[in-house]
Amino acid sequence: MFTSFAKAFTNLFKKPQTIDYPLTPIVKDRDYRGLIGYGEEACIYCLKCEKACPPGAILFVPVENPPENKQNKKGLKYHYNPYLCIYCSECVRACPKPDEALWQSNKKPEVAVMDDRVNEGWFELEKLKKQND
Amino acid sequence: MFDLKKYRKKSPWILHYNAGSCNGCDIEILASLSPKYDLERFGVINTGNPKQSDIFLVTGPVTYRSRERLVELYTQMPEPKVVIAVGSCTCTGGVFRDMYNVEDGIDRYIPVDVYIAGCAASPELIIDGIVKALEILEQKSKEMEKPHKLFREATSEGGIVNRRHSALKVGEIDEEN
Amino acid sequence: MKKTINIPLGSQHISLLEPVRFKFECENEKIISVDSDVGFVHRGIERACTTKFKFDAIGYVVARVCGLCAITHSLSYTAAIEKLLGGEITKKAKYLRILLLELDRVHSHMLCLSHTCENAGFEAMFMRIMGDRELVMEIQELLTGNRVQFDYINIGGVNRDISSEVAQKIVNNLYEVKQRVLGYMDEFTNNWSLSLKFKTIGALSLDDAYRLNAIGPLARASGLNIDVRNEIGYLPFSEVGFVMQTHSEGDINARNIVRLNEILNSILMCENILSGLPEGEIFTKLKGKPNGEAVVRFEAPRGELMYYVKGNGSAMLDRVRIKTPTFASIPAFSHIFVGENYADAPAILASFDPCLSCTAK
Amino acid sequence: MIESIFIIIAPIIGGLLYGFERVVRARMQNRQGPPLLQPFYDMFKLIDKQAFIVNPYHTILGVMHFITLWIVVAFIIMGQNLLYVIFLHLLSSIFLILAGFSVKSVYSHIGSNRELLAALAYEPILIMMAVGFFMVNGSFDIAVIREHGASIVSLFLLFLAYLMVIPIKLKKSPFDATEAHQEIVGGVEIEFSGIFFEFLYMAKWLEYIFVYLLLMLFAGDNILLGIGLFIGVFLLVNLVDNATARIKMKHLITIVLGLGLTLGICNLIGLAYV
Amino acid sequence: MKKIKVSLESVRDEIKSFYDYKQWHLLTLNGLALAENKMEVQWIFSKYEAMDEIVVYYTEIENTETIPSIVDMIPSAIISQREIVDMFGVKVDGSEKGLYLDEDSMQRPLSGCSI
Repeated sequence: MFTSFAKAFTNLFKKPQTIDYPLTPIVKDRDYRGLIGYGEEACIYCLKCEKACPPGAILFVPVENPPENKQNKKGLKYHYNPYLCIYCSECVRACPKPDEALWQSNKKPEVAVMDDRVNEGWFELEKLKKQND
Repeated sequence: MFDLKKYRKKSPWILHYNAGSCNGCDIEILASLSPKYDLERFGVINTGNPKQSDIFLVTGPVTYRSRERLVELYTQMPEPKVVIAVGSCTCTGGVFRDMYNVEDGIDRYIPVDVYIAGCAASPELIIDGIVKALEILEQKSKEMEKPHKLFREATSEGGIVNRRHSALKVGEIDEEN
Repeated sequence: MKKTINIPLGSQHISLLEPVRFKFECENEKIISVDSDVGFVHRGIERACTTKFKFDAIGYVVARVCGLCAITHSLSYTAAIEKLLGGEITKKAKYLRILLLELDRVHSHMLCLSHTCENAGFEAMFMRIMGDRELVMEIQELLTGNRVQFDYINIGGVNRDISSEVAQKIVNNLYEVKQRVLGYMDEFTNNWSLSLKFKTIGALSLDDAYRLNAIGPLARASGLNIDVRNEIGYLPFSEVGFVMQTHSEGDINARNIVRLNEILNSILMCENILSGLPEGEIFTKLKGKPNGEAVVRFEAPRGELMYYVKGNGSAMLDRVRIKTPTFASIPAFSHIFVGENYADAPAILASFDPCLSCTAK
Repeated sequence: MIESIFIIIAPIIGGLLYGFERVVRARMQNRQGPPLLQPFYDMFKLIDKQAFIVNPYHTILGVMHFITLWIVVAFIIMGQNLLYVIFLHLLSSIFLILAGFSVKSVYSHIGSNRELLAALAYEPILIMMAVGFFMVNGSFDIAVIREHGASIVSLFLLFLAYLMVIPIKLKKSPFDATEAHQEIVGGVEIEFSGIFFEFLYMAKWLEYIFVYLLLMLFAGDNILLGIGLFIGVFLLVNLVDNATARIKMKHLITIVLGLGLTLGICNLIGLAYV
Repeated sequence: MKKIKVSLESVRDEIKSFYDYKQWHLLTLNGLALAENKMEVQWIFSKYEAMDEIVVYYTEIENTETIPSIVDMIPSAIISQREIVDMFGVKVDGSEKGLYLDEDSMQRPLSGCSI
């Protein structure tokens, strides 16, 4: 009891442990598992990442004007939902060309608001995907 | 009288409910109250009482049993209030998407204002989300969720009823909608 | 007129991290019977493991059963699959697995201790332990890239190697944590108000621990020698200096002391691992599809975790049965509550370190 | 004139004190803590918030609790009879307890029960304190007590007993079982919301003023000693708050009644015969 | 892991003669769907302070049969039994539905059929 009594008293004159976060940003370690990066030019559209992703946060959905890429025979476009991703980096391990086509950056995900429609939008994409299968 | 609205963002009291998450985000909420991140510097108090809270922090993909309690807590909170979905599974169902006892994300049940990604959402992201929520809290009207208002809002152009049927944003960055 | 009052605790309550509902029937704050509902977090992971996911992704799914013992879940699952595939992983991978397992135990026990203090109304101690816990979280983030969900273990080894700077940082931080933990030890044994709150409260006798099949720190605080680390040969726990910690009182204080001793023991194990880390690969590729059945047990921070995995030679498994520590302890919990004061109920509950998301899966 | 100004700004001073205390407590816990004016931000926000009324008696009793407390503080500042002050303060507590019983919530009922038991524990000490002041100063009037010299030496044991009352009134560890956030989520305040919770929140500030004004009576006309007592006790209460857990109602009553009452009686006997 | 096959009628007697509460503890009850209407029930025990000594008693039943309860011998079995009732939709003596699913729920998530 008296040690914590004394500790409380000395803490009064110490600099608090608190970091001033929103004002001074936290520097993330190089190996921090953040957002998944995607290089459209290097992608070979093998869809291994889509199959490997446990929650299904990567979808290749056919669109009208697909990105120009010789490997892209079915006219697919890469979609990634950071609000569904569980950041396990299984897709990166599944990717045959990691670091060029798919990589894990150390950027933290941004905050979304209601208008971003993170959930409903993804439902529509999934529906689209199912229709095409 | 001077504008009381601006004080909303200086004193957000939070209510935390776990609607079936894996605990990861819950312990990170506790960690963000701890000395290193110290949410109290924004005036945050963890009240645990819905009647005195402004920000509703929800974790978890909403299991079958917890949904009633979730809506009950939401309705018990006085206006203006902000709902934050903490973590991937709260936003969209995450890894629990399509499991039989889980609804995919809490926005199936209550309107969510801020989505925090991450599995588990780190205290840093939770602070980001709360800072964002404070802006929204300041804009919100005190009378917002009175039934007639709600109805008018929902059926208006750009309201939640119309928006549900229109096109989407996430993942379609270069889409005109 | 009815003589008793029903006091509900949960499903949303400030002293609870998770939704669980207790209904205490109280006679003037003294609990005479307790009724619990633990199914709030049921998500259906066991079914999803056999219908939705392939066997190599399940390691990441079962980690989301529980955020606090995530590493034990994925470790148990991968160990079961490795048993079925019949491969042997390298010694370095085994050591790194123990390292993370023990780091997880340290942070989980610290969380439990701080939460117990908070529920006993000791906010300063809560802040103190949570502040020091950041030291452990930091090194976990450095080692695995994430603070809570590590996703470090995969089938055949571990995902990342450990660099010498990270190893040095771990040693430094753990040394610091050790000093702090010794400070808590003093506080938990000597603080007068904590002794009023913790000593002789929520006690479980040794015979009851046997009878109710209590596990984990709950049983060890009652003097029951059950620690799965002592009972499995899969990972070399005794090689790195594992010693079982027991206590005889069985009350909240005993559980706290057991946890503190386990933290110290875990830190010792981590230091031993880092000083004698073998050279070699961290990953061996295991081929084939799981076939047959396997039972694997590990010691999660809360006690014994069991996985029963049955494969049929295809990518989909037949059955994944997860028996989690809290699930097995619920009869013991209900037994302890009876006869206690409602004012102690939150602290007793926190001292069990319950993990309902484990329980309901 | 000065008195009436003091009476009007008493809640503001209390709020400042409360805000300062929150900063001090945060610093003692090694963190940065909220801004000094945080209680006022909270207050303005609560005014701005939608309020739910459970039943009219509940809200009115809550408001009455605040008003009576303000009158109590006014009486002390005006130098009225100490016995009036103590009984009026008891009345304000009773309002709060009745408010707690008037709703259905179980937590509120437990909170009221505990509040009642706590009142039972500290009220005898307050009354004995009044008797002690009467025996030293020859009057129950606070104005007379204030003009008299410092009575802390002759009332030292009562002063110690009063130190035990302070944490109960300010809801501080180890004697904060009446509020007990982790057990009963604030007890009696649980059903208040919006502007009505605001009254309870401000009553908490007035409680600070009440407690510390009574404390300063021990210093009599010696203002420096009074300020010293205030700072010392303020620090002591916060340090103890940060070094102890919340003890149970049973222990609270045994300690406060057993120890406090003994100290008080010893002091009174000493005053009567020595 | 030692697997011992028992019949549904004799399982109580077998466990009674085998279970010594100071030596063994019940890990869990486990169910395993074999076919649409058939399942395997396992009682898994492990020994205190022994290297990987696990004993599994198992029996195959139809989903319409009632599994006898062992709660009177091993009180902690109650929660596993309730889980089996929930997950497989079978009957166990003295255990009602409603641990995870609703009391009136028709779901049998692990019984092999679709929900």
